Amino acid sequence: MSALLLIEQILNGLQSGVMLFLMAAGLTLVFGVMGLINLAHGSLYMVGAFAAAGAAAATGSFVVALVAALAAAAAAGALIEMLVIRRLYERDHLDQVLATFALILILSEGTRWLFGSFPLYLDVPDWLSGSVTLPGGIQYPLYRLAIIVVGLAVAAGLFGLISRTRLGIRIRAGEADREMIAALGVDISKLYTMVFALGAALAGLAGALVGAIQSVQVGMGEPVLILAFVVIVIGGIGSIKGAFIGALLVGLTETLGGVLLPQLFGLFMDPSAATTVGASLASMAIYILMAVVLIWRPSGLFGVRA
Amino acid sequence: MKMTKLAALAAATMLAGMPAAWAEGVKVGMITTLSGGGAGLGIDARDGFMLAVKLAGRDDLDVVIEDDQRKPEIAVQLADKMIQSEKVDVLTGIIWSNLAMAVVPAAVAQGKFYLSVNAAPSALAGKGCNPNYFSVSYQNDNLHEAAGAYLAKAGFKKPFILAPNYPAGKDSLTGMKRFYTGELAGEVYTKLGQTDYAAEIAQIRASGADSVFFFLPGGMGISFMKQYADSGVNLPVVGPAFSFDQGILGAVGQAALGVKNTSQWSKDIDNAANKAFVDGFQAEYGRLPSLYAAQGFDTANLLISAMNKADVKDADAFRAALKEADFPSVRGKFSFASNNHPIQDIYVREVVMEGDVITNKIVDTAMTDHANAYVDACKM
Amino acid sequence: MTDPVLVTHDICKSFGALQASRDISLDLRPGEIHALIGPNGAGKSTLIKQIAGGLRPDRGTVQFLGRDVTALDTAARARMGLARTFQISALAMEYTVLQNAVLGALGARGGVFRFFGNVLKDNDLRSAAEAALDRVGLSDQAGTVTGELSHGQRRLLEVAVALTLRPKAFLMDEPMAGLGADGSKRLTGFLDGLRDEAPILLVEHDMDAVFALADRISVLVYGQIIATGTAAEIRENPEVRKAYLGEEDQ
Amino acid sequence: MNRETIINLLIALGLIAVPLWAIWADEPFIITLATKVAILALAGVGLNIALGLGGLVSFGHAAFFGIGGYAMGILASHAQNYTPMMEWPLLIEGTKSMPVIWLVAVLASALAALLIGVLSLRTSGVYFIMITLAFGQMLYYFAISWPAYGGEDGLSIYVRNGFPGLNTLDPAQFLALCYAVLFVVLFLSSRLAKSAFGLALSGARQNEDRLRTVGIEPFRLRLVAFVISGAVTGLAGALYADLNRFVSPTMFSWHMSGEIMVFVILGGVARLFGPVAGAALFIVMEHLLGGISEYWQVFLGLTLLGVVLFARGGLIGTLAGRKVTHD
Repeated sequence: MSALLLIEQILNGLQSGVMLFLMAAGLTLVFGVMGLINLAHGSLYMVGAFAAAGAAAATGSFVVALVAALAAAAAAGALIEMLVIRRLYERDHLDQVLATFALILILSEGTRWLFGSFPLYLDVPDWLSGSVTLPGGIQYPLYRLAIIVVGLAVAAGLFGLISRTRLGIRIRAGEADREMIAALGVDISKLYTMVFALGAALAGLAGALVGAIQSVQVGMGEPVLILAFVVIVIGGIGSIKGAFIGALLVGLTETLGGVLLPQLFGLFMDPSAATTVGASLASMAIYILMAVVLIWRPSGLFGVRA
Repeated sequence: MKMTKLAALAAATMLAGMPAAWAEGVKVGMITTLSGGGAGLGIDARDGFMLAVKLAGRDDLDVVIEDDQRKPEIAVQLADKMIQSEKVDVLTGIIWSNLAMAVVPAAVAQGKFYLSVNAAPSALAGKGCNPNYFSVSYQNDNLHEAAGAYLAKAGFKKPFILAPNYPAGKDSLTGMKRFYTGELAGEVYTKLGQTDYAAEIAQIRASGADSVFFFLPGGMGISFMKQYADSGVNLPVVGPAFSFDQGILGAVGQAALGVKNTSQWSKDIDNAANKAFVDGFQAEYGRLPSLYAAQGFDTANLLISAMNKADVKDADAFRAALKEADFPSVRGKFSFASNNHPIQDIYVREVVMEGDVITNKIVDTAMTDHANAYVDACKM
Repeated sequence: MTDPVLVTHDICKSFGALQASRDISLDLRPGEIHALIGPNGAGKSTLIKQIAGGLRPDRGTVQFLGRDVTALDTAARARMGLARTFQISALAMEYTVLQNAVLGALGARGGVFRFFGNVLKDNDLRSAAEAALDRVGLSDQAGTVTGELSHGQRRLLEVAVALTLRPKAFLMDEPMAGLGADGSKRLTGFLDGLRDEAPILLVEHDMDAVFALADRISVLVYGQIIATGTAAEIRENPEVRKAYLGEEDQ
Repeated sequence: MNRETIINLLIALGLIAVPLWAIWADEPFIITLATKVAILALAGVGLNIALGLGGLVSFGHAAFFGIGGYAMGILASHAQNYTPMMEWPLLIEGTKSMPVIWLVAVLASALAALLIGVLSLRTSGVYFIMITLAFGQMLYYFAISWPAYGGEDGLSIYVRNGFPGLNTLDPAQFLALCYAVLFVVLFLSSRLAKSAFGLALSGARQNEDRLRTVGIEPFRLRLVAFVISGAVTGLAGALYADLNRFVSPTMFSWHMSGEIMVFVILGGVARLFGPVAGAALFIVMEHLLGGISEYWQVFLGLTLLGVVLFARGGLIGTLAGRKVTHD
């Protein structure tokens, strides 16, 4: 494989990693601050994509679609938090898993009820379509570059938010000690709703951005959800930095594994068997990565020992 | 065939003690996917089927419809329910091959008829064929074979081919290569359910291919086409109809324009039955029909044609009536090969814009009177 | 004099910049109650954890019954006969008092991997458990769910479970905490008789109990033992007075 | 007799009465549904040993369910095609005998549980939930892309496997067999809960420090519990495959893990009959709601949500009140 192709594939891995980070950030924040496992996070990703597709169909503007995705996912998140999630903070993980599993069923089929059974249309806007030539002669889709830029910007913004702002201070305090933050006179239930809505908005944004180059359909959030879980477990639950590193690791492993493994096996097997074995192994690669990380560090790369 | 004998034994034992079934008319059990991600296909097949029943005005045709959730285990249990409790004569409706593999062998072994509206895996066409099993759609390999034939005919020298890493994906590439025997620029199996094809597209770009053939059903194909169109790789794309069918084109959008795809049906096939179907479907459901709807429609009409000739209780006569395929197919010519799979023409369609609707138009015929590769393997 | 049962030798432990244990050496001799006192945050709990096996010291060794147990985990030390009670009750709260005691007896006897017989009908275990409950006066509560016990009763149950282990030494982390005057007095009386069975390393804030019980007292301040001696010696020790008076100033 | 015992008896009576009625009323599908309830309940009973007694929230029990299913599928497919599984170094043939299949299913899933357990039990809490999920997904993708036994298409077995002295093709006899297995396992599991092992395992869930302090290392206990739990769920998988005469990778999917967990929680965690009540309720709902609306899963979701939020302790917890652990 040529060096250029390898660089292009690394860019692809980076791009999918950055999107995974948007998903994982919300998941890990919600866990870190509220101690909640949210299986329905993938449904918020789906809500974002559907809202974007709806808004784009109505207005024709991609920017409006992104705003709609953020708003709809944040609103859905806030609503879900107030109606359901806040009753779960004091419960054990088991109840959280079951309740949010139920939410998946409701949100998925509810969305299908509203939008019908066929995939929706959402496309890259004209001003971001086509590809650009990068230094070294790599042709790369402009939209994917834009995704990488947006993702990194959001990541930077999130780090800034957590480390610099009052909300961030409260979030960190909430992670450390719930009673302390209540004692500081912060309205904790409002804080929780905000954190949950923030996580939902990030998921919704990811859904809309990815929806433009993938398929906007019911159930689109579930594979991403599982990947996002793998990410935060690898990174260490509750750690934004861990989620970032984990997302890039998973994105790169998945992309490069799919390309390199079949070629690797091709060195000593006949091509069709190599393709099969390589592809099979590639589809398990991230889970193997996760198992290895957890065996090495049971609390993930940046997790605090429970 | 030992299998069949054993199966017949099972059927006999299971049937023992069951009371006489429905006294008159035909009871049909339709097991199809009505919820979850793949629901669109099942809904289309159901709507097409029910449209035919409605247009024929048959009140001696009773259809029980159940949702298999695209889970093979659920499909098996529903089949048990249809057979044991509903006492249906005919089963139909399954979209996915893996579900068909779970349901069909046991159902036909119990003496039921199975008419496939879509799934037609090779295992049921060759060694595992059965006189009571009819595929009204195609044999799974057909559209891929046609795509291969078209690539060869159109003079492409170096296609890059890809499909998901699961049995239907492997059948697809095998089928394609059966009729395209030239050089390949690359052959890639992707992960089932994969949504990002950047890596594969980069490989295509680097491979020096002159065309792309892909089989990526459902959301996978939508993702691939959108990303491909945006990648700046401008090689011609050929594929089976699945990723360019009416239900999906809306989601792919303009990215699909110009793509050649192979299909045994198109809404512009010029015959009376097809016109009645397309108009009737739009009037009834307010949307354009899809391939799946057409297959559902033909399936119901095949069934009705057999009902006009024989009583379903007389299995031999009914089977013979089905095999005659004496119904006006929306595809025009239609007959069954000896393994109960269609002999039909397969067209090349191009995705075009008609007004503000993206749809397909026939531009060529890839294969004429094509049957399938498993006819000889089927001994019945 | 016979050899000490339990010895720590120059134990050091730090958490980041905080040095929680500095070269701590102490011993527990047969038949004695050795009290460990010190202001809050002096590192008593950290030391107890290292002795019990929950924490590994950075440096230094722990010897129990003449054997270096520094590398052994809590369970292994417990099986050797090191019985511990917790500052905050660590009991199976859904279980009855009897079940908690039987669990202790089971740990002492071994044979956890028995999957069939009803463990509460195992006569050996049950009589060991009942005997221990009887000694602390919890017999009439045997059927009560532990979560419903009063604070004081839980402390007693902790001691009872420790008894079922037929220990060679006790590690007791503030057994008097929250007991009230009456309860403290009774427990004091009970522990007084226990020292002949096995020596006790007692961490306690209740000074009346400490001075009433302890044969020797060690004072821990900022992770360091500043004095060890009899009650009278400790009372007179100027450094100890300074440490405690200093605390009272705050 | 306390209330939970009475409820358990009522559930057991119901389990037996419903199929008897179905035979009388000639509703053979009800018998199939009852069989499904019994088998899924068995899978839940398996999970309940890890989850209820041990507090090990495994989100990957579909792995064992699937392994059990494939044990059946692989053995029976070799037997039905008359091809040996292995010729060298020793000849291993397929089989259509349920007892042999069960034994293989139990051993294979126990071995898998041992391997997964050794790695997973190093973690706890959410990490444990997620790593078990990951192992399940790993097997799922493996099953899909492994071509030898059908890949995503799965494997059809044309005739149900046999059990000495029974005609398993008769739905009623197969149901009776599944009931027998379920009740035997329920009995063993009730003994397990009261045994020395159960006392220690549940003690480890309630307070890990307590267990260490009495000299018992929780890791080995949990590992053994996880293995037993996986083996029981694997047995259920083999039966489920026989019910459907079919296996496919969906048995490995995380939805399956979720559903098994739902049975347990719906019925009542750590209750002997919890998984039975949960599986019965779930399947009845699926059956009834499926007939009402295309969007029935919305209502299923709402019901589940209602149970978690307002009926804590599941069905049996709500009916029987607080758990009584002593005798």
